Amino acid sequence: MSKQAETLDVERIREDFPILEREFDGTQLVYLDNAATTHTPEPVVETITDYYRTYNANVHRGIHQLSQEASVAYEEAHDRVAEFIGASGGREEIVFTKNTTESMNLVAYAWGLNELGPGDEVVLTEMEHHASLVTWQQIAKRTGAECKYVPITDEGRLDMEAARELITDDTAMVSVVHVSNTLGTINPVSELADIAHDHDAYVFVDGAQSVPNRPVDVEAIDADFLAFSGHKMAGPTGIGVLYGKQHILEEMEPYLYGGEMILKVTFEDSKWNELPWKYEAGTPVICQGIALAEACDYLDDIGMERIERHEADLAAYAYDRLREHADVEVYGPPADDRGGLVAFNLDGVHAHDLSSILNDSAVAIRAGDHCTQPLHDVLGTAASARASFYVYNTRAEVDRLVEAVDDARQLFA
Amino acid sequence: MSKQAETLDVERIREDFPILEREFDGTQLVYLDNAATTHTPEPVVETITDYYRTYNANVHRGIHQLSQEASVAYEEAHDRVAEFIGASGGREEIVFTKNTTESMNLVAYAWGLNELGPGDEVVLTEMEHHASLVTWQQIAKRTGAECKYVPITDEGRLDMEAARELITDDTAMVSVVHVSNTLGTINPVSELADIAHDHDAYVFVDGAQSVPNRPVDVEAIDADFLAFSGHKMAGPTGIGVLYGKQHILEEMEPYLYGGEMILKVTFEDSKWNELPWKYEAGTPVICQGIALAEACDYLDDIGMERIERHEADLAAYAYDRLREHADVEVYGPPADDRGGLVAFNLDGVHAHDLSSILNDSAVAIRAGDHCTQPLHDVLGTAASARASFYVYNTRAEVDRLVEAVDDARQLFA
Amino acid sequence: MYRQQILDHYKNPRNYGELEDPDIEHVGENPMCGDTIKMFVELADDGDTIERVRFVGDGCAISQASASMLSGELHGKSLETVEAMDRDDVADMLGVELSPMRIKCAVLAEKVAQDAIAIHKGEADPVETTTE
Amino acid sequence: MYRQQILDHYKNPRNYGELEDPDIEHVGENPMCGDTIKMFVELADDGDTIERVRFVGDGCAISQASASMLSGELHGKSLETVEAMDRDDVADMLGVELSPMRIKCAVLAEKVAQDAIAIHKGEADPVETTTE
Ligand SMILES: Cc1ncc(COP(=O)(O)O)c(C=O)c1O
Ligand SMILES: Cc1ncc(COP(=O)(O)O)c(C=O)c1O
Repeated sequence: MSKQAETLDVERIREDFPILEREFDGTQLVYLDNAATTHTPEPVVETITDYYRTYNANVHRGIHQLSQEASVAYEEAHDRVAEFIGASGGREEIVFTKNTTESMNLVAYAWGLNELGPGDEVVLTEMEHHASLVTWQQIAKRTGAECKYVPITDEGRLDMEAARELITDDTAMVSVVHVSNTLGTINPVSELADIAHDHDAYVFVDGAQSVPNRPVDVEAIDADFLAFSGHKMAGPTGIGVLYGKQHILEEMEPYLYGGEMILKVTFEDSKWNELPWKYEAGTPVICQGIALAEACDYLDDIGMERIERHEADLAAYAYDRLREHADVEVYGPPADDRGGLVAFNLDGVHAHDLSSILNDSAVAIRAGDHCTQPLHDVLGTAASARASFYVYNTRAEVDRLVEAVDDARQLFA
Repeated sequence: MSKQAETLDVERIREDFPILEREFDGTQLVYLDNAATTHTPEPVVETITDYYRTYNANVHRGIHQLSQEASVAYEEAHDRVAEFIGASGGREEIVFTKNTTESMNLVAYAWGLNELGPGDEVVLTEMEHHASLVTWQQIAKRTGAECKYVPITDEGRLDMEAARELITDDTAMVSVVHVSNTLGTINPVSELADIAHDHDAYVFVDGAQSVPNRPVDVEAIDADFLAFSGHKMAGPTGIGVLYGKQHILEEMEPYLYGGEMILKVTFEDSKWNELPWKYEAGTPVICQGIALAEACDYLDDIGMERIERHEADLAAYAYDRLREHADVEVYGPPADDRGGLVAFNLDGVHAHDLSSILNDSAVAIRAGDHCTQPLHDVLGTAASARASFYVYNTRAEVDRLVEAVDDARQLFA
Repeated sequence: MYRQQILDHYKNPRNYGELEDPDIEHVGENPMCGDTIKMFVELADDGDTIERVRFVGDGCAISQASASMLSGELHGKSLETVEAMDRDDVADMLGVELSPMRIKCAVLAEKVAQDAIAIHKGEADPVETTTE
Repeated sequence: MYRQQILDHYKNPRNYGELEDPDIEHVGENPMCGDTIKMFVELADDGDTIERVRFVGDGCAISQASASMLSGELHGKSLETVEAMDRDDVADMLGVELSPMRIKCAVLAEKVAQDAIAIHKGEADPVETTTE
């Protein structure tokens, strides 16, 4: 069953990830926690060491050679990321932050806090990650705006009829997760963008779980904003991206204040720098930005369509295998229509216990609420176990997962 | 003249920094731009590669082995940094951010935006970096508060009499740079903290140029907040620190919203996590935090008192040598009382030209306003050249600087 | 981590149930996990010795087994003794090494008992739920 | 980067000074560097050919030498020709390879001239200062 030809040359890919060789008590690691963070391939690690060993320097305004080299690499990293997501405006549409969460907060503070007010509505979905849910909820509170949530269907999809009713001329922002990190649902973001735009609302796409594993084209979606994280796409920790349409980023107020983001400062007032630097105050995430560009190269070399197919295949396989026993509930849409993860519960075994037991077999999954507590309330469970896949995972590893779940079933029988 | 016994075993230290071996057109790099960013020693680079190659994982709530290892290392990194600056409260007083600038903005947003109002005053100094100057200026604007600036004396020191007059019962915050990144002045922060506290104001110490190169004890200073950056202290880019007294951090509202910083979330409202995680929303700067702890070890192994003496020695030497010619103006206090940097101008040569010419001799300095434009207005110049030192610099390198300045003098004669 | 004894306490919790008219009653939760424990305590006439303990709860095996074992341990103890218990006592009781990520599950019951006593003594705010 | 010719233009700027009654006048600055350039242009009777150029300014050798050289180049050119100039023309004029960090210094004068023409033609807001 696990012999089917893989879409990717996984054996070769795995050579780039020495961490996958780790053994616990003689058993090789099976890493299925990729929705939390992915591992970092050698070319990206080498980009990092190369930076520190040969051209580390502060950027933008140093005239000396090291600073020139670092500046050019850092600025070009923005162009590379722009290309990766189809942002034709180039670097001016790409702001480097520290993670998806900060990218959301940037817009919530720079735009939301200034523009929202009583009577305005922010439309979210029941499957939003805390990164957008908590952020908009709190900014709405402070401005008097209101949050509405598009409900999910029994299959774990967005109820698009409800969405059409919830999005009205009062809607100022529609913030939607592209691929749910709990349900695996792939949301019709471009359709939602159309609806939002019909009502002159902006649409913010949370791409944390889509940009890493499928081709994403911001202009095809017509997203006004898109956010994602480096550490979930073979890049380093400490870097996130905010894409914004150029004219919006130009109009918006800055967010963090300080050096690099200004053009002119007096004791009385300040003028802002050009895009995207206006939003990157202080010494930026230089090495992390350059390494993220290398991660884009790495993923493009494999091919985003192929990564998407590979993940879909593993998710479908895991979905089917886990459901061989009736005591396993898998959340979200059916096998043939989901992103590369499966969240599930084994009847009578708390997800935390399950994860501990799986860990005894060196199978690494996540257990908890996956930063979607309100969604878990809707699902009627406090926690779930989640296996999530990436370019280096195999069907044989899914088999290891299923065997370990069998062990747990027996232990708790 | 350059033969004096060094305080540090610089030859041995330099072996940890392969970047210093770089040559441009056959001439070895002289890196004197350390106030902008310092280089990263091999033990820190190896901590980074070790992280990605052996225990990369998301932190805090993963039950599997990798996540446990990463979580423990990341959480202990907070303790290590707390120890480094004498914060007896441990990790609960240490928030990891992406740079000094973000640390400032965190307090300006989480405290300032909520607490400041018309009639309140924020007292800054004329030598503040844009990181604090622009931030407080803009937050004051939004809240109706007012910024006041403690002037500098002709010698480039704070006018403490003026400070005593400016800090009143209307003062809510005193934000002061510990060591000026332009003048090299070492400010009496503990005295300022006393004055501020007499008026029930908080004091925010900008430690970006002090924590890297001298012993700093937040409790001896009695600072309410202290901020600094990893990339200026042998650590990686993408990490900053905010120290805050525990009771203040407990009372303050959170800043960035999202995962990890919450305890409980419903569609309607949220409760916050405990310190310091309440202020670290989303996947944090995991690898960078762990690497910063290693940088603390590296610096402590050398010894912070010795680093301080080494820098003072180089600064005094550079100050004296540059002033051998009357056409050089060096800003700030005299040779025997300054931090490890000298900002100067050569009469008739714009600092940018000077930096370009020095670069032709592989001497890397910074030229510009060093993110202190208003201070440069006070000094009556648009820009200055700045040489700044770190643990690996030598008097011989200062000689190379002085020779290159001589070349520029001749070229422009 | 899952010794037979722990699994047994999880599957067959001791002292499970409610008390009608307890001297002390308190609920605690671990919102991250969804673990909840509600404790009921009856004191002896000296007002200091624990005579009966019951609990109800929901959550992972570690949190529930820990509550079950603790409910037995508490019997006959003075309030002060309970207040002086710490993490190590819980680890000893469970007889396993707890990974850092599971400690909160393990100590929830102990924390609920201690907070309950503090509330009973008027040393803590009675409305607040214990959260770990 | 500092060819003899550049240093010569810096030390002895050509066409330095103001014009009393220029057809076009505009100032630009590079706030990061403190470079400023003010340009004065007189047109021929056709209203399109540049007849006289003067400038005053302050700043680094690259910005000031570039302004001096450009002031000579502009003479006799049509407004359209000037509008069509780009970075490469400036680099050619200076005869050096400009590092990425110094390009803004080098092109300031050209930018001021082009913005001046745009304002003269009513294509740009006359109050704004050129900043690079
Ligand atoms: C005194 C001072 N404060 C703040 C900063 C800002 O640090 P960062 O750019 O790392 O945010 C710097 C460095 O540029 C500095 O020298
Ligand atoms: C859908 C989704 N949105 C946002 C985030 C937040 O990303 P980060 O923690 O990198 O800020 C995550 C990851 O945890 C996610 O899965």
